[in-house]
Amino acid sequence: MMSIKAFGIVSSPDNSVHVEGLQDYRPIGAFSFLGRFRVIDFPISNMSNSDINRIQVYVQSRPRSIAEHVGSGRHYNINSKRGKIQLLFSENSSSRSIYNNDISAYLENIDIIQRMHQEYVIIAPSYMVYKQDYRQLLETHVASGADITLLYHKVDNAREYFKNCHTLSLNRQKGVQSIGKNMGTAKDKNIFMETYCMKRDTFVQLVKAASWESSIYTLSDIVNIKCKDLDVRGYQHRGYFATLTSLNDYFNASLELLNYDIASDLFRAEWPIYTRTTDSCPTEYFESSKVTNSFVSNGCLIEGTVENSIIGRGVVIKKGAVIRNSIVLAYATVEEDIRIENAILDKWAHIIHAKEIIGEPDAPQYIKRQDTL
Amino acid sequence: MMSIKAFGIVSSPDNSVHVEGLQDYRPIGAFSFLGRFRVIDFPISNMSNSDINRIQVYVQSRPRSIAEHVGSGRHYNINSKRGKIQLLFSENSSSRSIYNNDISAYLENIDIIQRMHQEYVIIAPSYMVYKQDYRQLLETHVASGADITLLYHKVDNAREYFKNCHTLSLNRQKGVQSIGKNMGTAKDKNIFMETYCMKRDTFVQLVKAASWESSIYTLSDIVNIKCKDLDVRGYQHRGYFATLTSLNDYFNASLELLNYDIASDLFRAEWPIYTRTTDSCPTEYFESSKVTNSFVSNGCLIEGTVENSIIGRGVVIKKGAVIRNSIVLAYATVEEDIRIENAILDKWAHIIHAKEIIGEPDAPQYIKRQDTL
Amino acid sequence: MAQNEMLAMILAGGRGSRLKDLTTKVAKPAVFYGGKYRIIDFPLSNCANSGIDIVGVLTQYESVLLNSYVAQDGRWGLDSKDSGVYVLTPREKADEGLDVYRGTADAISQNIDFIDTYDPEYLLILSGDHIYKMNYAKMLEYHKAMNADATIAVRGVPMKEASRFGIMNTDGKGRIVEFEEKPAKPKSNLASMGIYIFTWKPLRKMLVEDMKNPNSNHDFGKDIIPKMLNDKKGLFAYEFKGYWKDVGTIDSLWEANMDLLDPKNPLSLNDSSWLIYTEDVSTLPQYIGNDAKIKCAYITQGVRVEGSVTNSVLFTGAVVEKGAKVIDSVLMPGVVVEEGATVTRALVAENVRIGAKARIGSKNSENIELVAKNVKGGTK
Amino acid sequence: MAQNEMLAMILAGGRGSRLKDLTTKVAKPAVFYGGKYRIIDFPLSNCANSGIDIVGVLTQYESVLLNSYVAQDGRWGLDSKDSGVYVLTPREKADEGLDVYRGTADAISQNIDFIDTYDPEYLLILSGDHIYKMNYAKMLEYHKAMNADATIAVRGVPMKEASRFGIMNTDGKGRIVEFEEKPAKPKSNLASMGIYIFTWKPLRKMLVEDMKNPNSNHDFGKDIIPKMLNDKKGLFAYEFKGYWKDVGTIDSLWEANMDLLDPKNPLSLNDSSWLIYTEDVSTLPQYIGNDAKIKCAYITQGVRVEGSVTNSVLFTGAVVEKGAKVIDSVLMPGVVVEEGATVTRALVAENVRIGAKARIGSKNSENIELVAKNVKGGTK
Repeated sequence: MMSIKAFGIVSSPDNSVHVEGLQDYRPIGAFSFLGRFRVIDFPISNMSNSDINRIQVYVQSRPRSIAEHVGSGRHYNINSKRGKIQLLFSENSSSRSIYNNDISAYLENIDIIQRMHQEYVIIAPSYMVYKQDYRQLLETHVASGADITLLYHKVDNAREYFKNCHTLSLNRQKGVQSIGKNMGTAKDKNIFMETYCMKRDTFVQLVKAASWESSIYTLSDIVNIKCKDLDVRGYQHRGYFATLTSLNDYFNASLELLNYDIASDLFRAEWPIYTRTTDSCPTEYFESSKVTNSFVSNGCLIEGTVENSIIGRGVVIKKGAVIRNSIVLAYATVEEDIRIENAILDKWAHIIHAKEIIGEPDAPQYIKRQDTL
Repeated sequence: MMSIKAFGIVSSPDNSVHVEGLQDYRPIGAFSFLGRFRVIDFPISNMSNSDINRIQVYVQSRPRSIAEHVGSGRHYNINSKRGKIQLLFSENSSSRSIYNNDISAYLENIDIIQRMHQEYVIIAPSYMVYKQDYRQLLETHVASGADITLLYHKVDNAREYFKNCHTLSLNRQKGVQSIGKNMGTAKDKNIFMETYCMKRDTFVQLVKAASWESSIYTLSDIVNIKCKDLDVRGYQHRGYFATLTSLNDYFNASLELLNYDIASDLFRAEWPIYTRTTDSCPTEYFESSKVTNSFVSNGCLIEGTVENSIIGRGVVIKKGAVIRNSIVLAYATVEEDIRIENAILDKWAHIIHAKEIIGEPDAPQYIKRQDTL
Repeated sequence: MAQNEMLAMILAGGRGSRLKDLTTKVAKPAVFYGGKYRIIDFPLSNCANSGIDIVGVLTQYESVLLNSYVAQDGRWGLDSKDSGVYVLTPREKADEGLDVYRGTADAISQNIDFIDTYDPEYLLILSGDHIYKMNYAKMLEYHKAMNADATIAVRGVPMKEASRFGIMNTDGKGRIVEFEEKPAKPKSNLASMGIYIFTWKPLRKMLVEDMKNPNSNHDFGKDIIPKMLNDKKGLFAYEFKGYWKDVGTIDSLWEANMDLLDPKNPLSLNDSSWLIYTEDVSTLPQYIGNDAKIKCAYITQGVRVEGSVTNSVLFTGAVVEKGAKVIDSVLMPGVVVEEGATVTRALVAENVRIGAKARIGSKNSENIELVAKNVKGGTK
Repeated sequence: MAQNEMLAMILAGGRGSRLKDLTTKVAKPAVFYGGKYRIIDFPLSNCANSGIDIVGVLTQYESVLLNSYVAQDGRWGLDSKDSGVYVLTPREKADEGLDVYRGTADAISQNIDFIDTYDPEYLLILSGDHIYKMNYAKMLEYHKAMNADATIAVRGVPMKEASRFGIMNTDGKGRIVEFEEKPAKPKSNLASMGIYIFTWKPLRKMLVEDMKNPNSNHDFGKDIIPKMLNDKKGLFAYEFKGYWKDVGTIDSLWEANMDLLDPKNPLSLNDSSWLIYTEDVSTLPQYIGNDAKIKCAYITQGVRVEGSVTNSVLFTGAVVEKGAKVIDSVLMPGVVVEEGATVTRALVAENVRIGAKARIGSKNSENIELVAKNVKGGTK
């Protein structure tokens, strides 16, 4: 991979975000996605495919799963000498306080940021899924002469969705006038994808400025304030885009990909999404299996019925069991004749006694990790 | 490497230990040792050389340096599929409370411990330096029929040294009667090396028992209590042994190795101490250099005088500068004509204006990371 | 430091010509098996799982793909500091001409300098084209316990078939007293698996002598083992009881794949304590479409099934389009079965496209059909 | 995905016979240089630092060590998912005999199938035995900007020495109009460095034709480049201005090592933005003893100096005992200079032991002494 003049930062969500259930066990970046991936595979693969070979991943609480999954980063196809994926921790990691935000994490590691050789930085969130060539973003940024370029996605369903997200107000020249919160007041919005491109020096100045102004300011707060003084522009993203900042968002974003056309647009041979392999063997389907419209990972044993669902690695679905509109995470077992609908079964869940687990399409039932029901 | 029936745990010191200065920036396991190593290289290399290929490393505060240094563990010669070095974090990592001890870290990760395939566990501290073949320890443990075997070192200077350490009271059959604290009351003591060998199941029971009895109990506390009920034995270690639980201990343990015979006994070709390479080039000595009785790492530029010292990677010592009885950590620079004695210069320290930095042999002067003096 | 106690050398130079078009471009050890593997993944994963760090792979013939494949030693975790998989091809020395390997023993002899670099105590010799799971560390323990010069892995074959194999006759305590290649009247049913552990120093001496012997075939089975027996060396048989298959023909390759559909299949690739490692791919998980029907199948990631699949094994990236039927077949990576086509009792080679409505194979065929070229669409 | 935009092929088959005993056991690219490196670390590290992921290393002759060395691709970070260093030796194909590489172009031609696997747009051809730091990504940018068919790296040599080189005559705008091998009357001082970027598709076509040409030497310099000039293809010269050395003789290898003692040495191995990677070793740091005297030296980890070292380069594990003197010399890995011995203007080969009180070399010798065998102790 040829290297470009930017390093990458994969950011953590601030403490206002909490995904019920799932996030009790791991940060959003470590959520399983579409069975064989983890959410953080998307920002890192985007960076790797964009020739970014120095990447900082900021982790807050419960870093084990991210640390293990990212490892040395070789599976992301980054030269292990010239490049590096570095995990950066913030010391306040476990505290839920409002002071524990992205700016405080960057400040704690500001020496390391300042020592980076690259002139530019691309910051992308660990809690959104999309495909983007950051070389194009950087080229556009440099050519435009802007101080900061922000990635956004135009949506027409902001009334119902993207509730936790920031929005951009743009002028005709794509200048960003302000960053606000999506209050669900209008259907058409430019959702801010929490993705930034700027010079490293500008970034360092912003971090320092934010911390001087207020210790609860986040990066988007300070950029919002600087919109008046700096040339801040928007860059429109097209294609699949999902934010995973609530259990519903996660559920919908996953099941949306059961439309194979959408999925195969997100996963293209020339833009591989890398992940860590678990060396599981192929999945075995038995005499009695009935599977339709589903993504199934390797290592499963399937005797029952699966419809419109996403099945993680090493899942066992016994005879007569029916899984519908559900997400089953790795190593869960569903015993005979059990019916599961609109549910999310976390890793190692074992469903034996509960005859039925039924959620609503807009309120999926969540089953805890290692729960035996 | 053939694998043995034990997995390894590299433990963190409890919060009663604090090494002035150095530990503000990294845990003891990440301390630089003898220029090119980090302390944690010793327990991990001991395990790797003993055919232990599944290793859990417990990290508390400031995990970045350990996470980066250990990485995927390939440099420790462990098969990257069959084996694994796993970093385990404890959520209370940043808190200095007495509740934040080894037992609470093991409890938080008890599922992972229980899922290990191996029948035995070897627990070794990340804050001591020694060489030990754990295969011999395990064989002796299994052959003796003991429930727990503890590694100890016989010393005759316990009045002055090993102040923070535990001691073992042994009977004639090497049975451990109790574990105590070294109060400096006698010169001959069996210093407990915080290294345990036992069945995984015994370990899990001890962890659970400790947490039931008292939330401030440590592993050594519970083993001390169980000495009555269980067959706990000592196994004597011979050779170089250092505890790094104070700045003085660190200073003395390092300089002791300037005796080349002691150093070459610790570093033997058939028992390699692995570390992460930094790809620095050889060290350049100039016309005016005078270097004696010192260990020098790669990547240095030496124009001045170095005596009885340990010089880390990429250190610059300018003309006329004199370094004596000191430890200079990586990337520090000592400008012309400066005199440094009995000091520890932390990483990236830059000595320009201070003409002299002089400590005492039993109270070395510590210069902070990145300090410009 | 036990790491170089035993070095493994995998003989991977076989042409595998009975596998026909499957081996015109790749050597037999690189042939696909089991939905996501290549055959050589088995000995390599066995080495990794047995704690062997250094593996030499001896190749010749059309092996550019095999060489590149095994060179990526991270696939089997053999990429840590002192580990590695090394491709060893016949080579030209400063004072000799360039040569091919003349026999199995010659392949080792030509690489004595490579082996010497690691100075092992024991040498494990394996074949690159067998499918099985075996812990070589246990075999080494046996070798040491018997104080053997050589230990040969054997397995029991049906007595009536024994005359097709190299048979080891033992003294009842494991010691081999006689070796008969394809005996007309076999005295035992213990067939050699072509897996040897030798104590290296004495073997090295024998190999050096054998190289100079103009009457030798330079082969372990024909020369080295008989000579060792003759010299009254300690040769021991180590009996292996698990699943083992040498897939020499299209039919046996197909059969070995079908074995995986048996829920009681003893190869149990699902066993997390002895995983078989292979190339990692960046694909979607398998997608099973709206109208798909799957009964008894072994399917891996990256496959897309919109049609019907029965009793079949589907490799990475295979596609079964709407209305297509795949029965009792093996689809290798990237095979596309277009709409309405039917594939029965066939083994379809990598990246082959079966045109819409084409019909391949038949339910009652005697042999399995190998489809190595694209098939045009049918009319029916 | 830019990763296979450009593939690198390193020609590493040279015997390097002028390096005498240093190359009887190892190929020239594996020769040690600079205290801890081997020569081939330079092109390989340049590739890694230039963002090239796939490197083929073409070896022949005595290359078991070289092959094993480069196969450990993690040394240069070339071990991530789609990266790799692949050893390519001459090989036997199903339908042909086994052959050596007949010339530089033939070495590439014989591996067209390997290159095709990665389908690159550009091919970078390097030599395995040059010492220099160069960003090939910048050379590729130039190649693209010029819309070239081939770009050849050149460096200015003193005009009076130009007749010893392959000289490129350009039109003043970088376009090569003429290539003269060792011209009696050179028209320019731009010497070819043997570093080429070719646009792959047209080169591939030329190579296929060249293979069939019985009158060709199958060499880039003798056949391919002249033919391209003849065909009026776009050939451009890319001028390189940094440190560059082809260490063909013992004297020049010694000299290149001595260059590192110059504080202004332009190779600057200390530059963290362009590190040269090499084998990692598990040793102590360098230990400088109580009575040691060191003036102007380049010393690496694992060295122990108890005596005196002046103007010298010491490799991993070298030992200079008490009272021993090492002056203007290069001690390769594992060399031991025993008590009281003196080594002057010498290059001591790997693991050689210089006995106590022995005297090697002299201050005023015309040539550097190569010491390739143990030297017995002296009496004086």
